[in-house]
Amino acid sequence: MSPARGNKYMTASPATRVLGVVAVAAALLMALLGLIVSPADVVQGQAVRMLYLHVPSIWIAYGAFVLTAVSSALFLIRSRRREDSGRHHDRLAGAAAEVGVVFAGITLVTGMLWGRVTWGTYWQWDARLTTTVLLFVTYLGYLALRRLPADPMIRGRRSAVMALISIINVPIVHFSVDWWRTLHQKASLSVGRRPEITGEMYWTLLYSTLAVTIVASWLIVHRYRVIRLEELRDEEALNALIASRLREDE
Amino acid sequence: MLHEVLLIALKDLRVEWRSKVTLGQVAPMGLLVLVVFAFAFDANTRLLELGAGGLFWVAVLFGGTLLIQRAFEVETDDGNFDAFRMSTIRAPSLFLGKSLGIFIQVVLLELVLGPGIVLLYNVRIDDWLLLLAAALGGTLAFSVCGVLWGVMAAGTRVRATLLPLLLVPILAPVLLAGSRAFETAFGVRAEAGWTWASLMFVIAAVHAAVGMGTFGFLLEES
Amino acid sequence: MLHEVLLIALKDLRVEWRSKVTLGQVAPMGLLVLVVFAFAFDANTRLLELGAGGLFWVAVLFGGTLLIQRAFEVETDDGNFDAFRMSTIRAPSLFLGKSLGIFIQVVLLELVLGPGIVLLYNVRIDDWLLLLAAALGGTLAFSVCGVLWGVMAAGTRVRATLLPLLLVPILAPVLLAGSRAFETAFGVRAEAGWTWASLMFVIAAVHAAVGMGTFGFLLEES
Amino acid sequence: MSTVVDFQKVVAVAGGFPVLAGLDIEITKGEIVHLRGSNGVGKTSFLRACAGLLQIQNGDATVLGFDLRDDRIAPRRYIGLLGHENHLYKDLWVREHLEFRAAAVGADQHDVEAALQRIGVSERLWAVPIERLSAGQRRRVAIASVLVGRPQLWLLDEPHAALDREGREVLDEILIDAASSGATVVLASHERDLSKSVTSRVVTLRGGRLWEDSGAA
Amino acid sequence: MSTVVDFQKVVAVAGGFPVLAGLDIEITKGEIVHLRGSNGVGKTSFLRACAGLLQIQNGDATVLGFDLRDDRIAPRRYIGLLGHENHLYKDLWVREHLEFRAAAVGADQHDVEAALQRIGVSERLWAVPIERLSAGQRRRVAIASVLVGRPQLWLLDEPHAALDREGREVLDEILIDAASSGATVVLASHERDLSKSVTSRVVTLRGGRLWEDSGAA
Ligand code: HEM
Ligand SMILES: Nc1ncnc2c1ncn2[C@@H]1O[C@H](COP(=O)(O)OP(=O)(O)OP(=O)(O)O)[C@@H](O)[C@H]1O
Ligand SMILES: Nc1ncnc2c1ncn2[C@@H]1O[C@H](COP(=O)(O)OP(=O)(O)OP(=O)(O)O)[C@@H](O)[C@H]1O
Ligand SMILES: [Mg+2]
Ligand SMILES: [Mg+2]
Repeated sequence: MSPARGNKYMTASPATRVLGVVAVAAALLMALLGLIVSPADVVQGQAVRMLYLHVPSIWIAYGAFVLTAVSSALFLIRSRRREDSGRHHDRLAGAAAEVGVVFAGITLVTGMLWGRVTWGTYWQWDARLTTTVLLFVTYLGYLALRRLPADPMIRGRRSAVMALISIINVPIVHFSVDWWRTLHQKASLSVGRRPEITGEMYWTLLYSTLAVTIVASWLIVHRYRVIRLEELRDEEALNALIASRLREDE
Repeated sequence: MLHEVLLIALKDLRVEWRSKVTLGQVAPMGLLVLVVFAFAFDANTRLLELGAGGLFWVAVLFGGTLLIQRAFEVETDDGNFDAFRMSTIRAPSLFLGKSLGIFIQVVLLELVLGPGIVLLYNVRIDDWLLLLAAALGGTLAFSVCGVLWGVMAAGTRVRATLLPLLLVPILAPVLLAGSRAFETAFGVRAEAGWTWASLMFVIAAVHAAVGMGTFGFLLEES
Repeated sequence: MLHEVLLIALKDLRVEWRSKVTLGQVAPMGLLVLVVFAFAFDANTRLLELGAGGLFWVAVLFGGTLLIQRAFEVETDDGNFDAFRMSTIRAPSLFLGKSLGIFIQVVLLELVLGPGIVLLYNVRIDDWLLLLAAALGGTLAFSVCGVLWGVMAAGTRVRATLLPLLLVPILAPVLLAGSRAFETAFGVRAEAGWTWASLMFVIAAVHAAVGMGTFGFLLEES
Repeated sequence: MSTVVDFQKVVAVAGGFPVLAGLDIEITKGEIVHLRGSNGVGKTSFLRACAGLLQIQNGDATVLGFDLRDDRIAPRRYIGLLGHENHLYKDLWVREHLEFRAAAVGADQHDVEAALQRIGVSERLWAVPIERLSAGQRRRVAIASVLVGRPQLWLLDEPHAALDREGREVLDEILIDAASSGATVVLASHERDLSKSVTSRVVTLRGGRLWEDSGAA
Repeated sequence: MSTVVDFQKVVAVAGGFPVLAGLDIEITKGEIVHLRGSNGVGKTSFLRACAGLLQIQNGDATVLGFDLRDDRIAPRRYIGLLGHENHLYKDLWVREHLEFRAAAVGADQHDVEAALQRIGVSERLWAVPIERLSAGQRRRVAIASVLVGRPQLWLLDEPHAALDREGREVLDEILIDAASSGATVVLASHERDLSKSVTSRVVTLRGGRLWEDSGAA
């Protein structure tokens, strides 16, 4: 099994290696900026540094889940045709969802630690927090559904339907602060509005988002690759099994 | 179409009638949940009154999940799902028929649980119309979502436990909306209960559309 | 005897391991139940703190019911119960073995739910010893009652409808006692938590005795 | 003579195992094909693939003129499948069950009684829950459920299992009748002597592939 | 020659129906009895009554020296039962399942492999979940589960169903071996030609009662 089989969707290439290097460098720089360069907050003190992981992570998770939904939609469309059944989109959906779940988890953990410092408790029954945990579990369920043994196309369609329904949770999480009265911060950055945080914090947050995006892309590319390799391995094993079945009639 | 829907629903109800699982097994289970809460907060009737709406929907969710599980157990037993797939009934009708069967059973469950909360939690009903609308919307949403996820989880041995995992996060908004609407109907919350009630109808409609569109290939196992 | 008990319990755990139901699906689902309760109560923190004990046990009941259902589904499937009856293992060992298997799975479930309520409902644990004792007693009582109930419900369809009615009065005291003991352990209730905890051990012991004595003919179907 | 089933180099996978490993087979209208082979060679898998219940991974498969790779749902309405399992709702009464199955395949309700009588389910049992029936009686109800749909293609997985001698004879008659009125029958069975009396062709599988074929009658 | 099964005017009721309606039968040690009769005559019911799984309403029944009306549990440890169903844990692997069954009847773990090999479950399948097996392979595992317990009384309900020809031959050998080493075998089957080669006696039931008996060998 050689990765260099020249398959259209194999992803090992110089470009991804560069991406990996860039991701590491960006993460290091992000740590530097977030922990040392940016100032402590007037109200929150050092705890504010959690922001640089907490917020970009969930944004990336949103992005990943949207990617999952879009890929799923494409898969549903493409899988109607026999040739080029769109497996590529299914793999991408799976890889993106896995990475999204990881980053949503990071937001939850950092948020809980942060809450412990600023609110004095790990958890509050706040709409934002509750909806976030529901988002997290929904995608855990999505991943569980993907793991059920089934024909790849059937499984792909099934999980695609779930991905399309689940995406509704993203806007719910995002707008929960507006729809319900919450303890949690309202949106501080949004298009067409003056940012409420300033200076180094603002730029550090923007930069962190970029860095996390790079890391997440690298992860998605590699999860995709691993999924593809697993498929190739399974195909190989299947071919060996077919061959051995043919040998049954000696 | 309507004929096919009724055929499926009637078959499910007949199986239920012959085995009497809903009324005999699930309803007592739901009542147990209510009783336990009554115990847990015995000192504070006010709290119970406040929480009654939520408790009702938690009990419905709990019992309803068992019902959906059973509705699909009947199909996976003895390879019945294959016969289902081989029938000439169109997938949307199957979906609606199963949903209708579940809907009726959940309504029966609610007819037991409703008086339950009235008696145990001492609630007063201010707005009957809202109450009925919310119950209808919530039950519709529950049935439709339940069947959609039920078929996704069916066909695997682990279905019994994967189902709740998939179902609960999807149903959380229904639960929330149902609770809020009931609380308004009980007069313990001033908020717009009708908005919440309509939300449930929207959820039901969306899932019904998705279910009718996709049930055909969701039914396939391999 | 011990050898037989372990044999049965290990078999059940192995079936679970192959299908990875407890940790993979029931536990997350239990957590969701906790979240959903909070939703239903509209995040009334004080209420949640007061009710945490009760909510924990309701979540255990919910998840544990699924586990018991599955443990007996595995046996009724493909006529396995007959092979069970034909084996040389004595009925009390069967009973204890099944209970042990359920017990271990419920403990796993509680290991997820426990941190869950501590983090989510913001409870403080005043009395660890009482907490552990109550958890142990409640889990024992639940497993033993659950298996006793499960085997009766598994036997025939006719009896299945009657037995949950019996289970309600049996499990309600366990839930009540568990909630009270936990509340004392959480420092939100001054009452004698140890009395409640010991009550659960008594319930467990009584049901274990009844189960060991009667399992032999409860296993018989006709 | 039109082709009803046409499989070419069909590979089908279940649970990561190639249950069909390059099967070639062609069945024409009106045949009664006896499918044979040791346990686990892929008879059940072949029947399920014909019914569109098992996805085809590779190769070409056409059933009743439908290409299974494009649409494996459409041909189902013309197919009657009897598996190793009976596909019965155990809680329902015999008659209720059959009425439901008849309605579900768009058959006439009047055929229900005729089918039950034909296959020899005595009237005494019509209002008995299926759960209470003996193995052979259940099998008969299952066969009646297929019969009532008047399928064009019968896929039967060991239909004789559990049937008594009289039941076997009746079933054979039913199959011969069906074939002579233009239906096609494929039945998997381990019974040897079956071949001579009823079936027009014997096909033996081995290792997920065709091994021996007595050829069309 | 000692009597293994002795039924006298046995009546047994299931679901309000007299599945055994005054059955008289006596089976002695070392016999291989072929139980016959149309569907629903009570073969399964008789086997289940022998195993103590079906309560006896009336009449006298003794199995392996135990009076079933006093104790229907005690004889079970000497009995191996194979029903229409296979009694398999579908989630377990073949080997795991058999190891459990062996332990549950107090058999030696070393016999497990021997039993699987004897009945012809190929080693490739030992670590495959039972759910994935074909019908005949499952039946073999079920037979191995009985075999491993070395019962004194074998009660087999259509043991040949789903088995291929080689499997049937192996099973027949196993039964002959068992009988010659002092065990008793009762098998229900609809197959005609079975009688001559293996079985020492043919008993035909009808309407829950004895109808014909070829007599002890
Ligand atoms: C487990 C607990 C928490 C969770 C699950 C959580 C979740 C989230 C989510 C989902 C967002 C993204 C909002 C969006 O859609 O743009 C967010 C943003 C944010 N969170 Fe948290 N959070 C938690 C705790 C906290 C705490 C304790 C603080 C600080 C007191 C905090 C401060 C912020 C801030 C400042 C933002 C950026 C808001 C914006 O600019 O949009 N979070 N959080
Ligand atoms: N995961 C797996 N690993 C190994 N073998 C598998 C797996 N899944 C399926 N199989 C094999 O696939 C085959 C399925 O065959 P199928 O059920 O079609 O046989 P069959 O011809 O109907 O046999 P029978 O006569 O016993 O009914 C079996 O040999 C089974 O062991
Ligand atoms: N409630 C009932 N009403 C009518 N008949 C019943 C009822 N319960 C059981 N029976 C009948 O009891 C009989 C049980 O027979 P049993 O299962 O022993 O038959 P069998 O000889 O094993 O048949 P087979 O060859 O089909 O396996 C069947 O005829 C069944 O219809
Ligand atoms: Mg087969
Ligand atoms: Mg029988």
